[in-house]
Amino acid sequence: MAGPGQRDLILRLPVVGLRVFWTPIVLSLGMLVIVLAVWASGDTVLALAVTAALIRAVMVIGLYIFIGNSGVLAFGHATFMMVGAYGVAWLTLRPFNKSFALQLPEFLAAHQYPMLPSAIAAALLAAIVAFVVGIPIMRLSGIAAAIATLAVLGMFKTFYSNWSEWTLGAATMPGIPIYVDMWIALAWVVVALFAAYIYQRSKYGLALRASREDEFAARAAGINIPRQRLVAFVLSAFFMGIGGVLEAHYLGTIAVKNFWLTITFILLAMLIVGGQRSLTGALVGVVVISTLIEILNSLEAGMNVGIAVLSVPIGAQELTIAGLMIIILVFRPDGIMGGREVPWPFGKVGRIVRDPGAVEAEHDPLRRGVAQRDGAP
Amino acid sequence: MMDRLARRLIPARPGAASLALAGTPEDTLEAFDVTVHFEGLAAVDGVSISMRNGEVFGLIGPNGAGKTTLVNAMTGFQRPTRGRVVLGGEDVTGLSAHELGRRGLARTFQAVRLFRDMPVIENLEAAAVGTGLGRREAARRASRILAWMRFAHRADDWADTLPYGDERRVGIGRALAMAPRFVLLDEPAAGLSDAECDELMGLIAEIPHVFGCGVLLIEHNMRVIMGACHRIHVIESGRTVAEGSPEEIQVNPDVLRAYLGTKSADARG
Amino acid sequence: MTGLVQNAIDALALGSLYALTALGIGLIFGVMRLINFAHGDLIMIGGYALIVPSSAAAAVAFIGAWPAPAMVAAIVFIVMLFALACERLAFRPLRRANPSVLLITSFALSFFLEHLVVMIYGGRVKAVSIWPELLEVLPISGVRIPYLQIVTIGVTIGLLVLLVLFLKRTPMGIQMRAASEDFSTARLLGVRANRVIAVAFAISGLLAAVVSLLYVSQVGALTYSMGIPLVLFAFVATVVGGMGSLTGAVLGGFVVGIASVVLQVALPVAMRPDRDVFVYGLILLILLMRPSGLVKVKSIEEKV
Amino acid sequence: MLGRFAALVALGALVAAPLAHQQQAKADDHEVVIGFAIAFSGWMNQYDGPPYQGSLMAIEEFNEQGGILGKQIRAVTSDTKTDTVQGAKAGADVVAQGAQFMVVSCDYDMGAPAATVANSNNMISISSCASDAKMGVQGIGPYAFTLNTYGQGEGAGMAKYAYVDRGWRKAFLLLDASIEYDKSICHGFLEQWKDYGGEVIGVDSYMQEDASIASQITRYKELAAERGEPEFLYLCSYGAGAVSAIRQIRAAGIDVPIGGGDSMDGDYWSEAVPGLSDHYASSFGSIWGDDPRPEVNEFFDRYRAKYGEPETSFPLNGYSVIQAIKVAAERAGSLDSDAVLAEMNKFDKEPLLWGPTTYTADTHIDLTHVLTIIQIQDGKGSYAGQGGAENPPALQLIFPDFTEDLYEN
Repeated sequence: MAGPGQRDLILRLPVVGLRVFWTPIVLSLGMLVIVLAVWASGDTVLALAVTAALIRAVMVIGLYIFIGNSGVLAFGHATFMMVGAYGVAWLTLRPFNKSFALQLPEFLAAHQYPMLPSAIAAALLAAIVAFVVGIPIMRLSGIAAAIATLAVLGMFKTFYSNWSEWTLGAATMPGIPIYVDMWIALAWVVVALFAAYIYQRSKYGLALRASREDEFAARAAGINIPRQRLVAFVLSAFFMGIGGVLEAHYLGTIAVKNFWLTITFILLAMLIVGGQRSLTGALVGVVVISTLIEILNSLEAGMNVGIAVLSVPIGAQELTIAGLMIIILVFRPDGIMGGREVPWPFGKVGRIVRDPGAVEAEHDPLRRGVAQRDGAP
Repeated sequence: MMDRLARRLIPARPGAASLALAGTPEDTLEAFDVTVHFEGLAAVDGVSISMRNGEVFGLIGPNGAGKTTLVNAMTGFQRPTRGRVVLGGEDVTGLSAHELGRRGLARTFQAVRLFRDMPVIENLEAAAVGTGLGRREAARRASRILAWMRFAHRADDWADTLPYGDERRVGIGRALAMAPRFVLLDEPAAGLSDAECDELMGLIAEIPHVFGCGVLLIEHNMRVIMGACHRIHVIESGRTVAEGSPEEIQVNPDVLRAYLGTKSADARG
Repeated sequence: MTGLVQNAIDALALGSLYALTALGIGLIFGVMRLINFAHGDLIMIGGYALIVPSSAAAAVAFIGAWPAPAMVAAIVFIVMLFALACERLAFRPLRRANPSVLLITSFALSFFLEHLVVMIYGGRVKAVSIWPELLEVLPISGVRIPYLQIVTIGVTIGLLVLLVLFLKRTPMGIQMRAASEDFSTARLLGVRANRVIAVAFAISGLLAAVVSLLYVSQVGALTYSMGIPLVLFAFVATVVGGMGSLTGAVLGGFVVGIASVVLQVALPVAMRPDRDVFVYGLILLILLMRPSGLVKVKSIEEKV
Repeated sequence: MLGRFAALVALGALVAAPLAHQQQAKADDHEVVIGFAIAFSGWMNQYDGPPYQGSLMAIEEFNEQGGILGKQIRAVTSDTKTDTVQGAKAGADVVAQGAQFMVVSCDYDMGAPAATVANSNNMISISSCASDAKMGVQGIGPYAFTLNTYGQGEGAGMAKYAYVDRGWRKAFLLLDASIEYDKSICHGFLEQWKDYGGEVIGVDSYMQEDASIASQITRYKELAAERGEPEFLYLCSYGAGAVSAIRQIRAAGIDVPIGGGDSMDGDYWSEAVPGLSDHYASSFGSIWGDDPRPEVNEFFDRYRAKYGEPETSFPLNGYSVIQAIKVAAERAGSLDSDAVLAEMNKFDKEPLLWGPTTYTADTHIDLTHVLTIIQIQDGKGSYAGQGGAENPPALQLIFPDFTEDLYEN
């Protein structure tokens, strides 16, 4: 490549970057717009609802990193939320609260650690747990893998609900400092979006997606499927851990029973309604279902639409959500996004030329060259 | 000249030297006395083959003769009941498929098995990445191979939108993206038109030179087999019937009886 | 010794409940690769059908007060009806969808049915007593065996025999087995998908109704989520037994049931609350050693 | 296409949603707003509904008498949907609706998120029947109260009734280890029972969702044969798990008196065990007109006229919650949270409808409360006696880890 070509490349770099990261950029901006709108409205209750939805988004993105890329259904990811949530509680509860109920080792019992490092440490703990349980489980495929993760969840849930010294057993652990608002949740959504996207574009993500499409072909291509799944599983667990951490610092209370089947189903439903095979789908699922829930909640409470107060009977929200989910799936079995990301709308602008030589090569007398050599003995 | 071209097409891989991938002329792939039993029945029974780098080696036989089973046994998809598979002097029997892939054994499938929900280029990239390449190197290798196949214009198309013939082409491209020492092609011409077959034949004939590897070709289409292969191995009911040059095979009475006799319709040259 | 016999009967009875539930799930999985989580809610509906729909705290038996044959017939009919309605409204339009979409649909359906029941009946425990005399104890010296356990084990064996006869001897049963093996080929051979699947759902409804009656007569209490633990263990049981194999489902049901009882008895008292750690651990171990379950099914495994 | 459309619709809806929420009223100076962040749907509604009715009765009655400090009481509500995340939102919702006091769910686990919201708004929250001391200073925070005694106290009260009033000496404990409440009442019972010198012939456990407790019954029989028939079986469980256990125990021919916590209040569930007799439970008062306190009987007469037959004694607590706010606010002469809090902290045997109530600056749960014991004979409920913890424990002792010593027998 000569000088002018390089200059050209430098000029094009921002555009290429925009195109490469188009999906997470657009999705982040979308979330930002929502948060800004709610922030401007000054509605504190809605802000709480949006925060909860953004936390769910972090969890669903975490779930997507594994399920979306590997195509293996997993029922056990609530484990990592729970590990993250309790992990961060041990680190960030005030020693006063810890002294009453928990019997923690000195370094935890006597200190309250700063929030961000604690959050990361707790999520890393979740990732470590995922690594350890993942080593044997990632060898399994299909439904056996899904059930194996469910068994892990069953084990951890039972264990945590009897581990009184550290978890207060099945009782709710109160008093966790509350600091997570819309902006902090949004920040983590953006981090999760970029991390998930960078992973999915990386060689690890590529290899895993190949194995999702065809296990045999992927193995033939030298892809070590269990190892690739493990990479995704651990990264996925990290963000599930962050989800649990955020929930703990949002509610101020955590309880083992909240990391069981209900949340598992809700997160899976969001992912699959949105479309499990794309990051965009994962986020769209969260937005659509959360929005529906909010609208129906308002309707149950009686929603004033100017001329009349609309209302539906209490309990109708759950029925409607379930019904709508079935209807969406009937019409879009691949989810709302059908496995596609946000499309790049500017045509060939910023097209990533993978190998400038290759384009030339296509017009090159390359094959003729080969043929000639063949001709010459 | 040829080496230079090969190097241009296949950029040196990091660590390629230590893995000794692609390109040593004395490289061999051998199967000794390979036998595969399915519930007591021998699908492959004591077959031995030996091929070397730079060679297009044909494996033919009627339907159900055990060709694919033999390929499965050689590529780690089926553990042989007996016998050994040796790659470049190293006994690789019983290694898993992905380990063999990393050691330079690539294959295609009868059912093609593309990564359907991925673009064409990523199909190739995934295979390149599977052999340990970084993303950037993989992309470069993939686009060069597509260019060589005259398929670069469809690099960004989704694999599940391709017509059948192109699917097979991408399948071969994917195997080659592993920069293999040996590539095992399982009926690449099945279902292709005559024109497509001719083009395919050309591609296959070039593979050993361009990629510096050996080719094991399973095919029903005699025209492709006879046109592309240097040596041909015939099996029937899991057993070796004959081996030799295309000319020898064409006149071998055992082959005619075993193969042409049962599958004359398919076997027209 | 008597303790041993006692525990063996307890384990068999619990295993029978799991096995019947697992069978209902396994049957549907066989014909349409659907893991029907809503199966547990069919069991729950069978229970609630016994009482007058009302949110009052004190439950009033309605069908539950009928004479046994009429009660059994009515509950079986109602649960079958629900099973068929689920198939027609939710699963039939999704027949070509991939298994995870089907699974999520069944979650949604389960969620729907549970909240429907909460809306109609309220969330409080409902008491209903059917066949209290079944809980009386068989007078054999030393061993304490309620009639209900004998009935549970007997009904399970009876239903298994009937089901095997149905699958092996009747044209519909043979079609169903063909469909389990390979649905697209079966269709080419003239198997009518809609009918086969509908019949499978009807049978799974029948099994759910039977489990419902046996379970309710044991516990005497209804909650909207009562089907979940049953279906969860049955779900695990079908996988441990071998997805797609009915024998496997039954075997898996007994394995899970027996494991629960054995661990409950064998663990030191202080560790008993952690029993499920070991039950799930055992399941994990079985899966790791035999990823395709105790009974391997050819048609489930993919060929190169 | 549909995908993008749906996403747009969703986005639009989210942006539009604030408009729908804009009708947030603020309390004016002539009223007292009490926010109920409780379950109006889901299973918790069955526990939150009756106290809520009691609260409404109190509000109506007090408003007729001139309200609190001359201001009318207005109730605002938000549904927690029996969900913790929704619970926090409901808490914030009633705050946004101008609530000055908050009533939260009748269960520590379910009420904690809303109470946490109230606490971080420096607003007093009262749960009408959470029996966990963490619904207070040491858990949720200084603004959280609960109108119940603690689980251990409940168990200890039952031990007192069984040992002192009835003279039973041999007990068996069956613990449903699925929630902390069960562990607390079993623990409280055990401590008190041992203090008295009672004998515990065995402890066993099961889980709420277990389909069968056959093996536990087998063990009971073995222990009874070994160490003598127990005179009392304390069953620490709740809901369907408890009902199912009682049915199976009675069916196995075990006629021993069975005790339970306030989760077994009422007799609506006895249908599950035909002809059930000798079941005892903790309660806030008898709903059958035979309570020794005439005001309780009179309250339930009014309740009956308004809402029909009561299911449990929980409406008493709902009434008492509003009473507590009224008493404290009028003593403080202000609705200011901190002023009211100071007065509530001074409650000493304060005569509320459910019984004398004591709070201190660091105990926001009544450790001394004497509960009523009710019994079921032949399927019918009636008043049986009283049971309270003899000596309220030091605060730290409410929180110890007690799982281990529970099983040491």
